[in-house]
Amino acid sequence: MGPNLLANYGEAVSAILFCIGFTNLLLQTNLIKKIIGLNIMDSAIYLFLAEKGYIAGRAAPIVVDGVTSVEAYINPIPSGLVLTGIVVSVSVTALMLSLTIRLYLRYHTLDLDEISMQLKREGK
Amino acid sequence: MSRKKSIEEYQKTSAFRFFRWLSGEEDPYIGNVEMCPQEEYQPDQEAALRREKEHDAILDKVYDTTHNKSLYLFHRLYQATSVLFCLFLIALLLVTVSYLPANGTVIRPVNNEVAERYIEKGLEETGAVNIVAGMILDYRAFDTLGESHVLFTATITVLILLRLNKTEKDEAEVNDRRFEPKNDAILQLVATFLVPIIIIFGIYIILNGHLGPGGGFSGGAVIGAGLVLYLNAFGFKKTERFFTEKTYKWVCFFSLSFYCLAKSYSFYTGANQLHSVIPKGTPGAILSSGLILPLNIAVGLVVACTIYAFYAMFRKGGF
Amino acid sequence: MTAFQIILMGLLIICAVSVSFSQNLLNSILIYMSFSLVMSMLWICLESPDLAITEAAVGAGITSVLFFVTLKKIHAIDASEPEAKEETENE
Amino acid sequence: MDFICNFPFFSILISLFSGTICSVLPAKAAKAVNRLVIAAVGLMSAVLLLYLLSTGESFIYWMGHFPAPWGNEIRAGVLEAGMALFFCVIMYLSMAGGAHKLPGEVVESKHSLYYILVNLLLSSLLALVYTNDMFTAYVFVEINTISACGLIMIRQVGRTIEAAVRYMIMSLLGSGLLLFGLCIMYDLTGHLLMSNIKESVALIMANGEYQIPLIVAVALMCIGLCIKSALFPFHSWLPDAYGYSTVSSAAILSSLVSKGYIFLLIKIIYRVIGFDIFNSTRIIDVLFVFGLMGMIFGSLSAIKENDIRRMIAFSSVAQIGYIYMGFGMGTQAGMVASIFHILSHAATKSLLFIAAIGLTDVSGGSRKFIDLTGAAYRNKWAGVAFTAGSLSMVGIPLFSGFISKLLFAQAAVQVEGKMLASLIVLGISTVLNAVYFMKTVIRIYTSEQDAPYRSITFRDRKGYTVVLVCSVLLNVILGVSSQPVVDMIGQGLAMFA
Repeated sequence: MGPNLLANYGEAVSAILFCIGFTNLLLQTNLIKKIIGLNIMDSAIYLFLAEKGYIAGRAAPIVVDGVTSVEAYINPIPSGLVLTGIVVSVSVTALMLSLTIRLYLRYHTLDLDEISMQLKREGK
Repeated sequence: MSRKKSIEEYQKTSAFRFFRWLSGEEDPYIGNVEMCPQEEYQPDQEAALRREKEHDAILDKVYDTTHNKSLYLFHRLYQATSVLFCLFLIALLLVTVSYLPANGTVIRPVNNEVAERYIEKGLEETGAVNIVAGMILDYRAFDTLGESHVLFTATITVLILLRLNKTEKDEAEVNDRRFEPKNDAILQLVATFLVPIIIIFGIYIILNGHLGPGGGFSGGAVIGAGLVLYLNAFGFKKTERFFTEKTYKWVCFFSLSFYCLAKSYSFYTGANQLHSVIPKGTPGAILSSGLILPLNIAVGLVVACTIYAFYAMFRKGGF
Repeated sequence: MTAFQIILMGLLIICAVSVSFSQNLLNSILIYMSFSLVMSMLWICLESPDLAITEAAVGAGITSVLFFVTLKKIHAIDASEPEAKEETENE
Repeated sequence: MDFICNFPFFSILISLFSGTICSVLPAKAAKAVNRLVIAAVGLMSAVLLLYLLSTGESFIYWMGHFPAPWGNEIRAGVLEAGMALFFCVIMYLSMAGGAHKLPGEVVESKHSLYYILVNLLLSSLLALVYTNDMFTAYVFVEINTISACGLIMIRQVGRTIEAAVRYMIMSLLGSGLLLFGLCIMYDLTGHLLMSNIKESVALIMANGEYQIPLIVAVALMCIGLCIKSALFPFHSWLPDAYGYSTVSSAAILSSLVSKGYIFLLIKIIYRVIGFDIFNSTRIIDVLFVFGLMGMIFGSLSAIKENDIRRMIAFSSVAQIGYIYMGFGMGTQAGMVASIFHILSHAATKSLLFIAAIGLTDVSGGSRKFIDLTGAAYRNKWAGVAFTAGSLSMVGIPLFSGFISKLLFAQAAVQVEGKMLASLIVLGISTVLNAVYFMKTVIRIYTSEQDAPYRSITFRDRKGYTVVLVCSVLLNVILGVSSQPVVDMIGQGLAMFA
């Protein structure tokens, strides 16, 4: 174990959340829960990034009264990356949900194992 | 009796009516508001039974340990390895985190010359008061261009999956509204007040993107949410007057083309060391920071339309 | 402020775990919605108002609405006759 | 700066923009735009390649007004330009080869959407090839994933939708890991541009501080990209996705999409971490072992398969195993062999998919082997092309597959510890390849008098035949005059450093 586990509690939480999401995505049989797991996983990564940008005692990166010294603001880069990432995860969620509707229309179940059994039974 | 009013008089006061309504004796809206009775959701018994039977049969096959031992073993093995893998991942990530540079402090690799320049020169070089907006739409604009195309690609795939043709669409619409009231008076009243406020708030977020928190994407999402509320309150008939597939197509096309062309111009001039003719304006004014405001508007339009399109597509496979 | 952040992070973990173990799909979606709200509060604490606005509008708003519609669609499919909707495979 | 230096930027932008344009065009026009864009991008890449070969050095192109650590940039070298050219050629051939099947497979009203997705896929591949920024790479990886998913499920039968769901789940796991690795990398170095990260990584390795998180970050990125490119234990989505989607989709997916991720991995190895640092980690051993397992198990699954397209799909798993085995050797020669195999596999797999559709067409649309008996007599060109592709896959001289196997063997001989294992598995895998491909070839050339589909005659399609001939020629060219290509790869890898 390294020295900074307690100082990095935010990152530790995001690591745990990431793994919870990952486990959900792997293990849940229900497709909708898989998608929620995916969203949790993405949020965890964004939390990790946002923690990286945070510096205690500094303000949000919006210039106030023309002060442009480095000491006044937190790091803006992670915020920008997370903004991009959120859009990506919304798009992916919408796509997955529409796939879910289609799949349910066809097989009347949300369980992927069950669907593969149905496919095997149909033979083709 | 110490009461000043008689019982008949008391019964006319609003306090009496309120308490009666509170105790559930009378609905104060009866006679005042037209309501559609809600139909109970009744699943088709026969179909449900049949499905259940099939389901059971399949489940038997899947989880039948006596006849299908290998499959059962495979499932167990899969689950066990997944759990182990996830525990391993947690441990690995926690160890990693414990070796990372300490959080919240100033001396970290992250706080290097890159962030420094964004903060110190950002206002001067991009003209945006919101440094994040300046960063994503000017310094690192290629990412953002890609991001808006991710959204576009996702819309195309949703269109492929859920778009229906005309007759199917009508049928889907009938099915869609079968289990809910057509004109819910409360919802409509609330929507009349809320929708303009939400949409104005969204427009504010978009236009203010370079001056404060917000920007094209969040503002567009707020407007989209307002449109979805409007659609839910008043139905597709009303929204189709101003928003059809054609509107969506052209709005998306023009916004994305504008985005692409504007950014191409700025990339081209940047790479070839040409002088860009776009003025930066006075920082802090609404018309400032070069391309950021128009780009925010374009992104906002795309996002608002896309969110509405997603919702309409999910509801009835078209709009 | 640190204590508040830690409480919020604890809430996040509780939400994430209870999503995984909740039996009812609707409940999971609602818990996910609250997860997003907590997340947006956390981002206010981390001085990223841009993210907070976006997460509140998107995570708690749009994504949840899409989840709800999906759930509703699935119940609607259940209610209608399966034969009427049976697709034909063109193989 | 010469005007030609704008070409990488132009090719990315044109293909992105054409996606937007196609959304308002009717299907016919969209098809024309699509072909035109692929041809134009291919032409530009060819000119760029010649230019780069003449100047002999790579260049950096700013995306915006700001220099290296602040702005975003793309980078072009010989290897990038060559890959872009090759991707365009394969994509054009795949689109042309599957065009006649498209009306039967996709609903009329969704044709223009198909072309939009192909354009966006092309742009994302080009961006992955040219980019010099990790986060841009992540964004375009997502475009690549989503449009590939669209290409899988545009033919809406139950199988493809199920395959698309599986594909998405695996891909999203991969992207999550990739993004997490990227974030740790950003935390350790404070940069997102590849060149700057590399400098910081060298510093970190020299200082000894933060070494553990660095290795973990690299491992996470590698696993993410391996999952996305269907390395052996993560290949469960692959057979259905390749086996049931439209012909063009299958050809594009197998020969381009997974190769895009692999090329990104090569870029990460060379441009982000540094080849020597990467080779000093244990990661290459893991890649090596999984590559070997993929070669064996992919071929075994292909032998068991009774459906020609699924058989070709499983063969892809084996071939991707070859590529990762080359990475795992940890030498320059192994890397060159892997990159050559990327080219040869892409050329061969698209040819096989397109030829297989010609064979199944004359067998009543059935894909079972028993129905394919004698199909090569009914459709001569497809039979010849399929045979050529099979010979190339098995590794017969004159074809490209032979050269890549030769390169792998040469590379293996130079590596002490891994020589025996790789040579043995290479031999076994070649035999297994021969078993299932020769079985198919013999089957399609068996003339059976009472075959059920004997009466079906092949309607001559000029375009289809031309595509087949071009693909075979491409294969033979790669196989006969391989030395210039190998030299070019070596030169490109030297430019990476």
